[in-house]
Amino acid sequence: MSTYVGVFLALLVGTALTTWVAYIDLGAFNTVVALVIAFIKMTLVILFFMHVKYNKGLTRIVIVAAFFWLGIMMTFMLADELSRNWTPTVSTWNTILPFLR
Amino acid sequence: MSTAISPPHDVPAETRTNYLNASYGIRSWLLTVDHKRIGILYLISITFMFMIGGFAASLMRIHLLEPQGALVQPETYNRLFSIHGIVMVFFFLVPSIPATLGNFLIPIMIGARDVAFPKLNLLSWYIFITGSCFVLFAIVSGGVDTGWTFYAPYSSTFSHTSVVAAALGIFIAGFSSILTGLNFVVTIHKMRAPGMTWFRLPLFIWAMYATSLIFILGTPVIAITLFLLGLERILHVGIFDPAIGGDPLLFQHLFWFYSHPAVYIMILPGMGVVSELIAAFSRKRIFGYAFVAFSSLSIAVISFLVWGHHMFVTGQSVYAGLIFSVLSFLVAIPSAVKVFNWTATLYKGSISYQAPMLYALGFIGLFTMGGLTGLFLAALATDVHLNGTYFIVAHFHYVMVGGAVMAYLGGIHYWWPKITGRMYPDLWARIAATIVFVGFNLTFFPQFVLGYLGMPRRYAVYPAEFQVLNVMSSAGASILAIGYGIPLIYLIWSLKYGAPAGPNPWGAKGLEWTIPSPPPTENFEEMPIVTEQAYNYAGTEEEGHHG
Amino acid sequence: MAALTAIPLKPEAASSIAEGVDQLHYFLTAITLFFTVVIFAAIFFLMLKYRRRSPDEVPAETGEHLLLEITWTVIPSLICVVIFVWASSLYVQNARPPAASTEMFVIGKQWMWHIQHPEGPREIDELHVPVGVPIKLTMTSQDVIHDFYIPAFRVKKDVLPGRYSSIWFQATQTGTYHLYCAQYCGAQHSMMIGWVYVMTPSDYAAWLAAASTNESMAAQGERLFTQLGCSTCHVSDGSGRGPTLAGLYGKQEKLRDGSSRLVDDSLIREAIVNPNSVPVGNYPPIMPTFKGQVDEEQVLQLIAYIKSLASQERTNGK
Amino acid sequence: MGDMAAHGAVHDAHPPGFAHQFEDVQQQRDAGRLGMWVFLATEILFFGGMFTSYTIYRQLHLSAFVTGSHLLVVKFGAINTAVLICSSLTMAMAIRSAQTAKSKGTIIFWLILTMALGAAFVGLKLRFEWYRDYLEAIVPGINFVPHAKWGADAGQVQMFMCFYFFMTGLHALHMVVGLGILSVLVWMTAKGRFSPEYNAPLEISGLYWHFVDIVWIFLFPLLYLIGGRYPGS
Repeated sequence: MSTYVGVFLALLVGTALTTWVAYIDLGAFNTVVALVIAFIKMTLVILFFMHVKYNKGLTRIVIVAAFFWLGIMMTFMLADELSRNWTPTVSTWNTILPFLR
Repeated sequence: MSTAISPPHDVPAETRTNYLNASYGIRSWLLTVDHKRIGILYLISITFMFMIGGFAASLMRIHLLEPQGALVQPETYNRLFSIHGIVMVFFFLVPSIPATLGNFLIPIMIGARDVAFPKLNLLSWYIFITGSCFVLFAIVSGGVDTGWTFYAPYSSTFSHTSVVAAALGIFIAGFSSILTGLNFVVTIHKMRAPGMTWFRLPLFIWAMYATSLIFILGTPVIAITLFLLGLERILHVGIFDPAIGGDPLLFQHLFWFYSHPAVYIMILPGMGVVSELIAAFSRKRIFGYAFVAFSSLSIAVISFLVWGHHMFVTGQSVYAGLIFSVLSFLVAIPSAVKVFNWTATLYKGSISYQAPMLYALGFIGLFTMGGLTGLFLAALATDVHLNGTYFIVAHFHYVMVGGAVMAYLGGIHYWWPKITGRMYPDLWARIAATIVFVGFNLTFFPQFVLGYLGMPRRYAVYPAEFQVLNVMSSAGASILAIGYGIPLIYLIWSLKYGAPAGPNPWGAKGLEWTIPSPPPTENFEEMPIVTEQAYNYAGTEEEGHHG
Repeated sequence: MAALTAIPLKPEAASSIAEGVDQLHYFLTAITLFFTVVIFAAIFFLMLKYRRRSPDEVPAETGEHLLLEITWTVIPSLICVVIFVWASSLYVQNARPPAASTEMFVIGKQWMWHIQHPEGPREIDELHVPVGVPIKLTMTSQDVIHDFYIPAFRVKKDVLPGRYSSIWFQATQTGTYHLYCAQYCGAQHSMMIGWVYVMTPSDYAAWLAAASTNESMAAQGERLFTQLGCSTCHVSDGSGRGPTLAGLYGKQEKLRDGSSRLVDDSLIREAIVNPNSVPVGNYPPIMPTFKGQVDEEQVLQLIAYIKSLASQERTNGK
Repeated sequence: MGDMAAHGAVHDAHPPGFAHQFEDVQQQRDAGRLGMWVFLATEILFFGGMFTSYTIYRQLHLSAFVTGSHLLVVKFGAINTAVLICSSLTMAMAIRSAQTAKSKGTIIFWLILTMALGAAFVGLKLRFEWYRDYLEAIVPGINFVPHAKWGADAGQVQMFMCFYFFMTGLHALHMVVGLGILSVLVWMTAKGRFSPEYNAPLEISGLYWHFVDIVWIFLFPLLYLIGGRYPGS
């Protein structure tokens, strides 16, 4: 009971905090801070409201797998999008794999 | 021990209560929650879809007899190959083995009375039927001409055909896959009989588990992708349109994030079936059981890391291309391990050449070729030349048809006595298997050459120098069609006239062969307790396995 | 038999990279044949040798063999490494055109290839190139995704709407070769084909002279530049509201966020259709988009014009 | 019922809600819980496809996405976040009440409260956000008039709004489904289906509800707060 209320209050504080921070100029870190807070809030909900703190391994494997796959999707797609305009010069290629001439 | 089992209680198979005669009437089928009946429902549905896809393929091959096109207008030809692809991929190959044999066999093989969520299982079938109806509607309401790949912006902005209905059909059918995969994962985790440890599971179960993982983790992505595509088409605004800064390559990324693993949805169950067949017809435990089991899982995982090899010539980053290329080679390794282990299983076995085994051996050969020609496409320099040509078409038909469909037919033949309680004429089955093998190679081998020569795929008309090879391919297709027609006839014939099969006509191991054919509704009269490894043909008699 | 000899088995090889790609192709074919033959032979041999001789026969277990498993995991892995390195090095070597390439421009539209030479001549579904000269094609599409494919040169690249992609090749033999669209693009996809004519340099020069009935791309671009009013801001002495374009092409240019980007065709195209995405220097973001006012062909002409200014001296105010 | 008779003798004391294919209640409960978690894994990938596309385009068109983001009202997003967090608490309380043998009335109270908060979320979204967006003509495909000051960014601002409506729309759809599930739970509770031994439907529906909450926890900063809200951002 008290755990639930504690988590609940933490979530509300997180919401207030994330909104407040948005009005402060942190440059690129605004997004980072917002996402870190969101991540913490998610972890709280999963651990306590969704009882994962008290569940066995299998549940955790499912959760980790889902986020791992989401990570695969994001990483590889971003990898393409961000490096798409790089054209390899022969010299960079030489430094990566020198034996390729 | 296995060969000598007589039906329990000496009741003739005709009169014993089983899942087929437990109740009658159309309602008892449409409202069934029995995994075996649901498997049959899927079998009928996907056979129907296979005929539609096959009909489209036949028309295409007739059309391509002449360079200028023998049969239809290019617009119609485009609809034919789109329908062929959409129906065959999403409505035949993806559900083929999982939804029919998987549904029928998973609970029995692991010693359970049913899947974990029987009602959800029935719901999956209804969702599948709903999705099929949308696609059938798309076919009759003007067809769809985007190819099964739905590349934006052609599909989102330029095509004038029923793209939304087709995409919606696939979107809906995707949820059928998701729920089926969910059901299988939970069933395999939670419903195994006492003593059925992970390493006593038949390899078919391992393969179905790996397949289910792809269902669960891949299908939602194609669902959201087609959802976005549909919205973009309906609202004329969206996120793939380059006119407002959208990236059509993002659509391809999202599409292949599912659709490359989907290739393994099609082939992994086939690998599982072949493992069962090889073991049963050489009466040996599969050589390197653990390696074959884990190769299924590693294929499932790595399959998610290689999708970019479909995009080497699209303008994807060169660096991303290099990463996707090396990972694509990685997925070849577990496939190779499987092939070697299957072949090694034959060594010092007791091999019989009944029809299912012919299909299994055909699978190994054709899958080997399909897999090895994949190396040409994982390799960047050769892919540039071969991408988008008939080489691709030949390659994936070797894997999908030579692999998945051969395994599906082999599995259907192997478990047909269990499913129906009847034997089919084995001679006809062997003839059909041989015809399929010959017809298949004649159809698709020339396409490798066509591709290397540079003939692009999805061409309604083509330069005259390619005609000879195209005629060969079409000739092979007609043989292949005969090969697929024969089993349909004798299997239906066997329902009425086939000899009663008995519980274990092949002398095979596995829980499914310990129960009567057809199985009773509850599968097992007493909960089985498993005390031995899978395929324990040579092992000592450990009783308690069946009652 | 006559029919059989008529079956072609090998595509023409007419570019500088074709031979290298073919060698890899043959290597892969050899690997495929080798393993296919080994597997088929093993299956047939084992099928015959260990056929079931009596219905009750139960063979002995052969057991596991870790060394064997490791062997047939490692050997295919090594083969794959060899293929990967070989294929990737070819690919990367072919990815960047030689500096001295002759440029030509391709616009794909449903369902034709529109090709423009910098000297002015335009072609539809035909491409005339000189033999022995590296040619770089800068390509874009007006509608859907197309794919520019010349099998005899072993080159292929998707032609995308909204951006430039490029390929290059150096023809090694004069002749006439197929040109295909290899990415499905709608009803007449299979008719979006054409011919590549590889000519001797002197023939090419003659063809070019005969075909040059209109002005060069750069001249057309200059006319557009004035017509669209670009020259009111982009004045050549650097005093205008926008950066001067003289001597700009091919340089690294500082963007407002401090990063710098190479001024190439793609960047200029972006600056024309979506100026806010490339805020150059300290200029105010007042440039309107010219999307819809210029088509892809005109964008290419503008680029050709700006490129022609590259050799001029830089006199930039800011 | 005929099929249940076959093994009914072995397991004769089944609690209500027990399905025949299971061996015991614990197996059924584990299966249900695993099933829901697996379903949520698919949901993560389902929303994930959209989040990935969003991340990529945000990278490509940052300035336009910030402009678009500033069209949204932080106040309503923040209030709705709080509303959803409250509903997560009440959902957790409903489950806890069932597990600790509280009265039917208590369980129903918490469930109804959860529904009320969920409905409030959807209501706020409809009335104060989407309807307002419609009046302001920033709904792509239906009523969208680009502001002159967006200039060349107009297309990408529209793209941001597409993401906004697709993502919040899909989320709201999940909320509505959740409200339907909650109604069924209220009905089942009223029928006395749940007990400290058997409350799996409550528990796994709770997982779903919390998941929908988590999606919003990410949607709020990503859509409303990207690039900050400070002057000059």
